[in-house]
Amino acid sequence: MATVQVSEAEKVYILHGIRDDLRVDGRGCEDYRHMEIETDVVSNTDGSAKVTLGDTAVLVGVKADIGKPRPKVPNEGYVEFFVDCSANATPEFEGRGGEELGTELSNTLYKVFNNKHSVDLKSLCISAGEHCWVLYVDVLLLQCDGNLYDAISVAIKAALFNTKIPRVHISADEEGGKEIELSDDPYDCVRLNVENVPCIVTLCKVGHRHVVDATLQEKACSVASLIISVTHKGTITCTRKVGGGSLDPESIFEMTEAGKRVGKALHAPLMKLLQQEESLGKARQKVGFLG
Amino acid sequence: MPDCFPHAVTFPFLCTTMPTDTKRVRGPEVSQSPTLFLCKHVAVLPSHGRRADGRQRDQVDVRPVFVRCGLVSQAKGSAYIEAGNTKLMCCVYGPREMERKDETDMKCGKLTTDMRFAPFSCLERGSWIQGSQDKDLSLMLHESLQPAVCLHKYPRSQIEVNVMVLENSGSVLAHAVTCASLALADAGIEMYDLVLGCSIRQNGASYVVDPSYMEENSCSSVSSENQGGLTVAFLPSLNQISGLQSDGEMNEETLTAGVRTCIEGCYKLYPVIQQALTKAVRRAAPPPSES
Amino acid sequence: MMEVCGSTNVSLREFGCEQTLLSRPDGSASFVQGDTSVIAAVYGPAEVKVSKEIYDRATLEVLIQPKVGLPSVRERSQEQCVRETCEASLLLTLHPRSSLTLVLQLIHDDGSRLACFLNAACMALMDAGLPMSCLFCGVTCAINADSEIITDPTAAQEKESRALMTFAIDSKEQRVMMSYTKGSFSVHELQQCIAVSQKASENIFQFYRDSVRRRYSKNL
Amino acid sequence: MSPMKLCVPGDKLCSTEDCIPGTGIYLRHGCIYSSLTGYVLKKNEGEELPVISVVRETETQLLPDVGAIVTCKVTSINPRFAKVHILYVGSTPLKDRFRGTIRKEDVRATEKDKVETYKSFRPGDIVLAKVISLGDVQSNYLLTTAENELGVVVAHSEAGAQMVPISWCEMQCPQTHSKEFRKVARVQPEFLQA
Amino acid sequence: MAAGFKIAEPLEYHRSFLKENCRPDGRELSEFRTTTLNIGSISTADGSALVKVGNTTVMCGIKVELTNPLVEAPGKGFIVPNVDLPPLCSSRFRPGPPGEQAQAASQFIADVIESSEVIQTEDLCIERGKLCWVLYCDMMCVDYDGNVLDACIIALLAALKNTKLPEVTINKDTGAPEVNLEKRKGLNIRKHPVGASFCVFDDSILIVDPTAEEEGLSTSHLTVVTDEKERLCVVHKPGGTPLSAEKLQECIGRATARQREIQKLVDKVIHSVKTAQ
Repeated sequence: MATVQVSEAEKVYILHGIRDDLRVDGRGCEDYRHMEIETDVVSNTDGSAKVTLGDTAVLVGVKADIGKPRPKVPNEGYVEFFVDCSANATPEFEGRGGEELGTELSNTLYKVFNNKHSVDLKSLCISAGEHCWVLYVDVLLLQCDGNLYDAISVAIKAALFNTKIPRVHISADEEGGKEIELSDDPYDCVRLNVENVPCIVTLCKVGHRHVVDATLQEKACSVASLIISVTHKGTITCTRKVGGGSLDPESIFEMTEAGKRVGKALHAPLMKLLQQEESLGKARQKVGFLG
Repeated sequence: MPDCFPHAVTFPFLCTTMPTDTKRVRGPEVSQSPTLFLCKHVAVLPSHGRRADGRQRDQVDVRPVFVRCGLVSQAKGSAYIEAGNTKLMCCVYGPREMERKDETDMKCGKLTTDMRFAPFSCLERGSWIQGSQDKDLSLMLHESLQPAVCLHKYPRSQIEVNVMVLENSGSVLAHAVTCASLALADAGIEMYDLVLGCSIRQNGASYVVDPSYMEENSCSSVSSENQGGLTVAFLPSLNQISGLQSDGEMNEETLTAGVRTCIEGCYKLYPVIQQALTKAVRRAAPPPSES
Repeated sequence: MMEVCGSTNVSLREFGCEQTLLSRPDGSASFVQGDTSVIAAVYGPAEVKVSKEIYDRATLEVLIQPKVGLPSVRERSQEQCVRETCEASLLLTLHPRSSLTLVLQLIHDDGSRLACFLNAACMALMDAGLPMSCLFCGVTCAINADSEIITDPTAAQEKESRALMTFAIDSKEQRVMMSYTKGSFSVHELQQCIAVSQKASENIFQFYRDSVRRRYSKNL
Repeated sequence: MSPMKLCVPGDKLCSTEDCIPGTGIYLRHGCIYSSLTGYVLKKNEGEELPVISVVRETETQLLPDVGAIVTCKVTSINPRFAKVHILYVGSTPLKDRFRGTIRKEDVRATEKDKVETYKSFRPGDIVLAKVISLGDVQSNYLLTTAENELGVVVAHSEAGAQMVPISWCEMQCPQTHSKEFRKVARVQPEFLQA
Repeated sequence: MAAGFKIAEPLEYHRSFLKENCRPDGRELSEFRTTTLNIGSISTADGSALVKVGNTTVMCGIKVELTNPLVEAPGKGFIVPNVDLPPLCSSRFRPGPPGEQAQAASQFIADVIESSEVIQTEDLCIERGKLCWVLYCDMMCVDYDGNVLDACIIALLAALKNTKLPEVTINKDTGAPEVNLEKRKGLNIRKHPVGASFCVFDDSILIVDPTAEEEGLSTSHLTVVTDEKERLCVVHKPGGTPLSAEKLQECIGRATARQREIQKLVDKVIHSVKTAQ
């Protein structure tokens, strides 16, 4: 992953600052950087969103395709994740450089969504055992400036909110077989319930405290971080320790508590923002990628 | 006679079919596990009372483990662990010359981990090619072990940890962590502490420690809240958590309680592991004379 | 170019060989046994990859290309047989830390292909002018249902056979350098087949000599 | 005497006030912990406090370190340097091979500018050398033979026989009596007679 | 300091032992290492065996699956043998797809199965042209100290003898197969092929059951596989220095003796497993 070199003196400065709840960019320990969200940015997807968090930028596209349900759960659709670390984000990703990080991120996303409530998979079923919707969630990293997980999860939630799945009509043909018809009307579509989609909070242990939304400099001062994905109810769907160091149990408990608090608080404003943008309809001013 | 030499490179382009595995003896294109055609369905596991293998529910009742060190003659260190039917083998090679020197600082050694499943290790036959699940487990193993290894003592070199799952009967990651740390210790690699792994499966209000494969994969419909798995890697004498992973849905209290239970499980394992190691040392040589 | 390679008691199909038929490689040969035909090309001695470097001898790589498709495990196993046979006859210590590559392309398979690979390999190595301690040749014997031994069988004869053996024979003492067998057989049958192969090898080495002589008489 | 204590990594052995730290241990919060599985060994070396170490049946894997004497085999030479495989660090064999480089200017201490690598080493020679640097990202371990005790200890002539040193820069084949140039080490180690 | 000699001049080191007609590990030239066998230890496999030949350890697990027979061979099932030499078993193997040695070993095992007819693929047919068994035989080397081929054959043979196929009936109405995992029956093992491997040192000295180090230093390898009727199934010599007829005869003699020893061992272990149940 993109890393920066931090000198010893700088480390001490950052550590002391965080000890006093004052970070280099003026934030408190549990504050996020400025976040911008824009949905419906890629026209050839069924749902998309672009999120910038500080200088981290990610783009998420959701594509719905008709597939066959998995044999073990015939009455459910499924979600596939793919994270592409483009060489745009950092030259280190060139060639196969980003592959490892890409699989790490996508494997974590599978874990985050590995429960019954995050996405209602039953609603994705078209006809049991035969057809279902498969949601392909493609994440593209445009720029890395720390805290990829949080930015990605917010972008996924926004993109899923934005996703419009065409309505299907099942009719029986002459031979008794089923025929699937997609609605031609672009407005005749189903929306997903994203209420339970979790957001990821990454807590970085710096010194004896932990910070939310760490910058690359702060990350360089930390030995380990904890990833926690939290729903709006405060249910934790995934936790994971990342980084080369270890954490003592007490700080894990503290971080879980803080992560839950921060994550829970993230959902309401996010949903409000998404609904606001949606309500603007066509009147909304598109910012796009150059804005 | 052809006038130009038909060189190797021209042929792959002629074959436009699916890339087939040319490096193994191939069987039929498709085959299915007989378990898909069972005439009788397998009995559902009990969700209360005693567990299927007679262990206690809601208690730190780990399976008795059998451990041996130094079985593989070619490796620097090796360990075999058997917990119930879960059987794992780990070999450690190195420190040897670093393969890719392009990376970062040479003052520190590098730890590489590789975890894979034997094709016959699971209920359904696995493929030969390492999937993303194996890669994710390798990464988790790496994160759990790295904090314990004194890598600064091995400049310019890499230490390789290879884990092979011979039979998967649940909690493989937890046992892989324990097995790998045993193998590292057997190899004489300097470490700050041993690393022990333990996992639990939460099922509504009750939980099972060191779940079997069936317990891991059965999700009862009794309660939809608080369902999930948790694996912890723990350094017992430093009281540090080096690896943590959970999925499913849990509230904060359940998660914290789960982490505590796992730590307790690790402590139960500790004396067995210590004994296995000291036994291996004693077997290798009598104590040196005190001079 | 073609010549009937028959003798009193071992019958081989019509053999043919042409050396230096390709311009790019350092040595090349085509070898034809009846309808089975192979082209061999040798590259080297050339610079070797650091990972494959052997400090006191040359590294030999053998690549077998089937007629269609990609090489499979069977080709890999045959590559091993051809490579180790070549390594035993080549004086590799004369070219330390260098690489030799032998590419064998199957043109048509009508039985005895491993033998044909070996023969083509030997002719190509000779053509490349690499120092060798001896020559080698490949002979395939099939034992059919009536327990008759057929040398240099065709694909149809191979299919009907109950056992199939391929040997590489050296030119110095006519001993077995390589052996690859299929089907089950008795010890006596094995000895018979080796004896027949040794006999056949005389004819093949004579054929080698004739075709090399013909080539040089033309050039000079 | 009570049986020797065994320990595993992470075991707390004693406080730093009781012992002087030796090998196979690490310090944390003023205490000495074991970093190896092995026997706890306390040695009194005339000082006030005993030295505490953790030792194993075999010597633990050593890595070539600056200043260490290593035994290596020459794999290739060119006018600028000789490439070697390090086989031993001191008397401990390495299980995996590490590569090293002896540069032309590190072959001997005097008349450095007149050194010719092919008159000093040949591929296959067994050489005693000293590590001078761990090298950087691109290079291997850098070694030197610029001491009288360092240099070629075993060499074979073109006839294949093991040669006998006749001076600090020449060796002779016992079969053909031909002489070949080498940077010869002064002592012929005793292991050749083993 | 014999260890120094061993690493610096390994070939000379071995020669000094062979001169005295013995080997560095104390064996005589024609002595096999101790062979031990453990059968049926993997419950997820339909048949399994663990073989140790000295340090060399190979585990064979067999998984059975259902498939359709080929159109050109409607009455035959499949046996798919593969040998895996993972980086775990020795530092000489790197992670990634199987290397040349593993591929050649897989092909060798496939040849042994075909030539010896240890199992006839006709026995694996359930319904002609419709359904048959495929036996995936995976041989995993856990510790590589030479002579994997012999170990693989023993592991395979023992695992095949341990394999139990579940009962399959074809539902008359739906045509779908129905499997009863409780009712199982063993495979029909028709032959007992056993291999013996040899190495040639310096073009003349023949040694049996080479270790990894001996394999690396020798000039030629030979594996002879025989069955209980003293017929040869495979005489595999992948090149190397030539071998005289007398030496070859010696190898065959040793191989047939080995076949009897190993078959006895396999039968004994199978028997002890049965009585234990």
